[in-house]
Amino acid sequence: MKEKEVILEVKDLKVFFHTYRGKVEALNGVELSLYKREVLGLVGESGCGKSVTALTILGLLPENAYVISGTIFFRGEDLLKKSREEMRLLRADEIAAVFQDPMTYLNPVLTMETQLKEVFMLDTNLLRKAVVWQKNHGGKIAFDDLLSGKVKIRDKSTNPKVSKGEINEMAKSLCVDILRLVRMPDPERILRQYAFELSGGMRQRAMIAMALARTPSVFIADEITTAVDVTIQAQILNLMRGLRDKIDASTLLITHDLSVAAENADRIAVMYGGNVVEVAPTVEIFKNHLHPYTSMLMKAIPDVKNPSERLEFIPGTVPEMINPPSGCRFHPRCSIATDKCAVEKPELKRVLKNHEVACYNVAV
Amino acid sequence: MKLYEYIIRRLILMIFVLLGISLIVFYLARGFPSGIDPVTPYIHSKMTAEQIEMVRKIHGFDQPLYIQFFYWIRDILQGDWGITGTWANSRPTNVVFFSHFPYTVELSVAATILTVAIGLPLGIISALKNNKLPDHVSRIIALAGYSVPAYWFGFVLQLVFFYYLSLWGLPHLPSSGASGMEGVVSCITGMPVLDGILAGNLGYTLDALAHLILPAFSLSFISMGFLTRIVRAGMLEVLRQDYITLARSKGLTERVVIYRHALKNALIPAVTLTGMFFALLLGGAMITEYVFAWPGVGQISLRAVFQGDSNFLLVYTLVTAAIIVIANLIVDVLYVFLDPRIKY
Amino acid sequence: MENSEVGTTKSEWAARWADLKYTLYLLRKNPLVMAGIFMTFFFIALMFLANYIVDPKLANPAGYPEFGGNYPFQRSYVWSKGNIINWGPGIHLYEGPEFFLLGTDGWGRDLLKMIVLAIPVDIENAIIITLGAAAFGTLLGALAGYVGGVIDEVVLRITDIFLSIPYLILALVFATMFGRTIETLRFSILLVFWPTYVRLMRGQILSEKEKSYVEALKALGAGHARVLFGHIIPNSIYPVLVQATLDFGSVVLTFSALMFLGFSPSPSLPELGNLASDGYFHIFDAPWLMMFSGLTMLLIALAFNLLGDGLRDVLDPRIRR
Amino acid sequence: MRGISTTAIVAIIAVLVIVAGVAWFLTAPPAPTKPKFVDENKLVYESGNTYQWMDPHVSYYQFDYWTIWQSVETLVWYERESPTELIPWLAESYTEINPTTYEFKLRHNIEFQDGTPFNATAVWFSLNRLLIIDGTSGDPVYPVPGSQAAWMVQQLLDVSLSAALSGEDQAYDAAWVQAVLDQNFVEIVDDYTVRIHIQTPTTQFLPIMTGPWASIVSPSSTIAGDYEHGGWGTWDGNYVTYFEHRAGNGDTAFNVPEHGWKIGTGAYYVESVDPTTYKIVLKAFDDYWGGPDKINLPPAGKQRIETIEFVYQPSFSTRLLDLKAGTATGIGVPEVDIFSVADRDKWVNEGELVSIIDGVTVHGVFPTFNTWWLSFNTNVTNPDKTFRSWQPFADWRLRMAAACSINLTYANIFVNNRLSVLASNIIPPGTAPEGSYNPDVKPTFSFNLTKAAELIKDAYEHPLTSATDEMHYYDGTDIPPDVVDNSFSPTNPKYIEFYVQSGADTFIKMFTTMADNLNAISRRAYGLMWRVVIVPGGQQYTLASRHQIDSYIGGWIADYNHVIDWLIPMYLSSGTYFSWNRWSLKVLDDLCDEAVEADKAGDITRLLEINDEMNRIANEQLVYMVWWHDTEYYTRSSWLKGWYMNPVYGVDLWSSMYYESP
Repeated sequence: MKEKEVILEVKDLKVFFHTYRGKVEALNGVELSLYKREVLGLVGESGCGKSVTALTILGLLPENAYVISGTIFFRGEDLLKKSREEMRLLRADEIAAVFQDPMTYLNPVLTMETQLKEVFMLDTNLLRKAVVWQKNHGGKIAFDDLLSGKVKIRDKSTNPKVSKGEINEMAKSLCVDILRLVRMPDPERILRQYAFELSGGMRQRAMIAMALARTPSVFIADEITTAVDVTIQAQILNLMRGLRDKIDASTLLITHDLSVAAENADRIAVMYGGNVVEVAPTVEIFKNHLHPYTSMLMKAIPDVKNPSERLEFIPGTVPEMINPPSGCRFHPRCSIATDKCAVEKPELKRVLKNHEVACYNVAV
Repeated sequence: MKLYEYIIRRLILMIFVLLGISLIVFYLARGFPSGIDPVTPYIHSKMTAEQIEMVRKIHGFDQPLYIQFFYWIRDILQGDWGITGTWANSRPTNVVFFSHFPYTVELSVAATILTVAIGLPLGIISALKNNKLPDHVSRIIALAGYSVPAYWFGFVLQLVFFYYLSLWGLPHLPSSGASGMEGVVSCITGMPVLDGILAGNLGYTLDALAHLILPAFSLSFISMGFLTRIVRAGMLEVLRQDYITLARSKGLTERVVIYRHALKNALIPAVTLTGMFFALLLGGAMITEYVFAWPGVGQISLRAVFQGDSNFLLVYTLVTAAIIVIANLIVDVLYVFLDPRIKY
Repeated sequence: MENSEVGTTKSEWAARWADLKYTLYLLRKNPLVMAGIFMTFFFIALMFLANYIVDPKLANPAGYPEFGGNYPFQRSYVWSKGNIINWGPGIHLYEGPEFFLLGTDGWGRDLLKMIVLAIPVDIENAIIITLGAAAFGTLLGALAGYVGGVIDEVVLRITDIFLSIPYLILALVFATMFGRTIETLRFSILLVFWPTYVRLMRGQILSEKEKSYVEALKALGAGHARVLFGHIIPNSIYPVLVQATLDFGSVVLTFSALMFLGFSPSPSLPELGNLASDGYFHIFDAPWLMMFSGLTMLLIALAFNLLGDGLRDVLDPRIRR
Repeated sequence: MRGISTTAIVAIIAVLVIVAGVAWFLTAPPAPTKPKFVDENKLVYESGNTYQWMDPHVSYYQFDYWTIWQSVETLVWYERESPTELIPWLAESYTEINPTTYEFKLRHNIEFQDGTPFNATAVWFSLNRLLIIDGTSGDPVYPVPGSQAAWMVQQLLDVSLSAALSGEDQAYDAAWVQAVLDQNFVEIVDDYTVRIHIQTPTTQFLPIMTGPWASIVSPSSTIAGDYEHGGWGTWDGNYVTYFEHRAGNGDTAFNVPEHGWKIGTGAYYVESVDPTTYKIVLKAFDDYWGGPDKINLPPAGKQRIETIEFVYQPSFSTRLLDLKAGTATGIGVPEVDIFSVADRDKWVNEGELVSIIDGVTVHGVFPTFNTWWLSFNTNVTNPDKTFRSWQPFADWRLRMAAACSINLTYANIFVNNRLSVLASNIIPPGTAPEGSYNPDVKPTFSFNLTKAAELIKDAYEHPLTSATDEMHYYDGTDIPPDVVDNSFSPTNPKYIEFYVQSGADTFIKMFTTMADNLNAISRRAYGLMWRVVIVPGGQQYTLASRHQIDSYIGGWIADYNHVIDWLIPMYLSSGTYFSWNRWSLKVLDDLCDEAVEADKAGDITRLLEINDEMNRIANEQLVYMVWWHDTEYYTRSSWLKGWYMNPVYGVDLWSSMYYESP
């Protein structure tokens, strides 16, 4: 398995929140690297900092959050050094995100059309050229054509003069396409509807469509399956998989559900208490998991072969982030912890080929 | 429940509310020695005692109070709104009322426009710059807005923009009144500015506008405070919402995020408030109209109070209350169009 | 609630106390509300001290022994020469034994002293009116909300009626009918302000009624009165407080507005609206009179509005989260 | 319809029933129609004015007349039916022995309110007291010599003894008192006969003797009051010492009879005066003689009003409330507010003032002998009394420009609501003698902005730099040519100020219009700026009397209804207003003398000719811009019967009035 090129690399990322009740150390030193065209599953209990990591990458942290240290390299540029405008542009056509609860994440008073079309409107240049292309070649541009690059208009040439009406037309038709692409029935009707008129799955698809519309190169899926019931989950995951083949994007799949990660991810990074504790290819991590926390997680998965066996649960609770345990944040709950663990924080170090662990007491 | 059912229900309730109001005011205005004899305005020099008695009989002024009330309701329903002594003798109340109403309408419209034009941006700014200097500044302006005594503010405006400017021979605004050129153009709508425009008389229009500025501003400065506060609260609430995060994550510009995604949600309560203010202003801003000698219903109603002219007061309260109630209703109905989630 | 002893258990009150402390902590972090608190304290203090700072006898224009109270008209609307403010031409500049920082009013009384004397009058009345309105409205609202049914409807309609009567007209008509006395004014303003509290309290009660602890109390057989006054009202009193603080400003303004419109019991009574109405007839030749009395009103109202605004923010559950 | 909850309807009906029930129980008994003041047989007059001097020999203000007239009387007074015709009053009869001597036979058994008998001594005392109190009652902040009533009588005597007429301040010492007494103005023939000696014979002698200044007061009470108030110890019984005190202490405050004052013979005596609330209470004097044939009492069988209260109530709306509530019998209504009492449409269209308030009558409108004019002052001085080189209104062009800048007809209709009569000159209609008012004498100005512009332009191009003949230094010496400098330009801007008293909304509106029109012409182009300055009432006169202002709006009520009374103060270089404005037109002075001569000789036709001539000259010279003659109206309860007013003083007199259901 040859080395792939890294597209997104997070190094020693520390993010703190200032709240009325005190300082919350949400991330302390997250190490993460996302390869091109891979799916990286980011797994961990809720509150361990998965979403914060995502927001930090997107540059959408709330006002009361502060990045203490670290770097996020995207194509060799540090995102944390970029201005707000640059970040916006980046979000506009490189990094897209889908969030967990589609009800609250869709604007209640705007129609789907408004919310979807505005995404295309970000790049009127593209639309213009698409319109021109249609005029010249006749026929009709579908969104797939843009994806598959069948239509060569992704260049920075000067934008031709096209009437507003035509641009709107173009955007509208693209919206319809993209809704088809995410397998929405009767797109025209959907476009006229409001969020609260759609079912959970549809909302989720709509949101995916919005993310997709930018044809991003990094795709952050934050708990996209939690809010919807199991059947819809399946559909959505299939959809994602299908899309993965279509668009040439690497995905950061954030979930608290190991099985979801197992099905979809090439590699899995396990997070605990604001740290990445173990990173390895999916198969590897299931076969031979080294970090005690990971192994506990594994035990917590129901086994179809002998269901009689009662599930293990992890003793203790997720650490309070306001004054977290010193050293390795897992040591209060760890079975094999030593005095050292309580003192200093273990670094994430490579123990096997493409298998990294942050623990002192792993026997390789 | 269907929308029209809802409206009908509200209208029926309105009738009872109006009944209650007129009962209270009726009792207050007619039930006391210091109230003037309601028959007075009907009397003119040529009348004989018998004729006066006749009037009393017709309108039931000779009956006990609670019976008078029903006489009065009957008259109202028959479209006989009584005669008022306020401002002009022996005039049908509705004539007097509606001859002064246009002035109030003009003032209210101007004031509301100003309110929105100033209050909305202030609210948005202070929400976006939450707890930073601009926020504190605009909040203090807003607070000052609804802490300021209306007549005092009016007076300060007069002092500065009329007296001191004219003292220095600079172009200045008129201190009071609705127009300095009465009877120059024919009265069509009764609103000086509009009449001026309709008559195509630029001088008159400008003069009317000049008269309008100070009272309108002093009114709007007061209502502006409330609007700013509610817009700010709304914006803060909305900006915390997840869909704003999504909008941002879509890479939309801040302008789009705020004006398309945030504002539309934040505006809903603001619309209620503005509607209510407009209604209240239509009821006549007594003190401001008094200070600026603006010939609106507010000022006459004040005169009516001082003259104890019950006939006018009754009609005035009834009409203005009706305006307020209907405005409420309209605002509630507006919700349906503003917020797709709401259904009646 | 494991112990069967029903009622305000210690823990409940402890919780309230903790909540209160947290509130105070939040207050300290908010500059505007701090400003409000300081101003409010200033005025309240002044309210108690005024009559010791300034001799109330001075409100009586003859209280200037050195002038023997003669020719009071000659010292009317005086502006001291050498005062930093220059009101422009036409102002009667006074060179005499005493210096009037804010000039004098029509009786030749030192305006500054009159304002100091006026502050208690206004604040006292405002307090009486606000408390009256709040208490009455709260009780009625609580009753309506808790009992519900026909009583609720009746109360609601009545508040409807009162809320739709144009602002001031009710107070004015009432004051006209019952003559120009302080009591009349108080009552007529109270008439305007009570309905808001009914609405507010009713809403609170309705939401509070549904909470589980009420069910629990009922289950444990607590009497209605006890549930209502011991638990529900204390738990839902905050918004009423905020509303009262916010109303206070407008009550002051309304009260002085009625005075200004000529409902004052006596033209020489030192009261802000009264001073202003004296100045209203001289706004161009003696601007200071209306200017400073109005400014004081503005400051009082501003103080309480700042306080109320801050309180509202601080008590806002979204922030307290 | 399912939409409406039945409980709601039930509830609402319940509400209505309840409220109706409440109304039923609370229904007040039918309003008692009788106002409070009728039961108390009291007359309460509320106004925004305050008394200024309560002393009849001092006061010179219309509002004071109102109070004084209720309590003091004069030797002659007006016939009630035809209120400009004179009848003997306290005097039984009078005879003109020769043009400078009149003999008055006094009525017997008339008593002062303090019980002392009315006799020749009282007359001697009173009239001399008036002369002694010569202009010494001036405002201590701004001493105004001669502003007071004394000059009215002094003009008939040796004017050198009058600060007002001679222009020089008097040394008010014992010698001066003696000099005044030596004029022997009042000669006591016997207890009930006096001879009055004047030095300038005139037909206006009797009218002058009707003024409040000429009222007869009880020596004992007056002296007692003054001694107590002035803290002069005890009186030695010698009138001269009293007069010396009075004169020497003239600059001290005057007696405010807080605990009442029974000095007159009139129908009411002053029970109390409250200097803190300005409230004046008058009580009926039971032994009042009632005037000749009791004409000053209510008709037989009617009960006279027991108490009169003058209440100071600055807020008009409060006054209106009280009037309506039946606690005030009459109220003062400012012109701007008259139409919240009366019907404007009826007035403007049909010319009758009709009250729109139940049980209230508006009497009027009545013409009064009152003229409003805009004065143009010359010889303006700086506050330090040095001559000011900027003398705008010494220049006829600027006077005319100002006069042409407003349309008086329009202003009187739309701003003043037709409440006045436009004037062609200062003489009001109805002034005695017959024909004094001559409408043919027309003003020389009319609304014309282009003319104003031309005049100002001319004044800008050829500024007046040399003193004109009517200009001289404060001390009267002539001004050399190079002192006056009326040049102005944008680089060297100048102001012209109109002084107007606060609350006079009509005038303020008119002045603002004038200033706007004039500024539009001259502010940018020529650097000449016009502005309106609003001052507390009366202050414009004070400033004018100190020659510190360019112009002010002046209003004057005739002291007594006679043309000479207008010509002297308005046109004589030493006359009140003329001297304030520092005008001295030789020709007018001469004509004044002629007029006085003609008047002495009783040659009325000549007098009228001169009068017209003077008005014509004044109009040409534009010494004033005369605006209009005022009118009066009175807002009183309809219960007040037997109502009448005296046009000369513009006051209504209540001693003969009574209450009766309207």
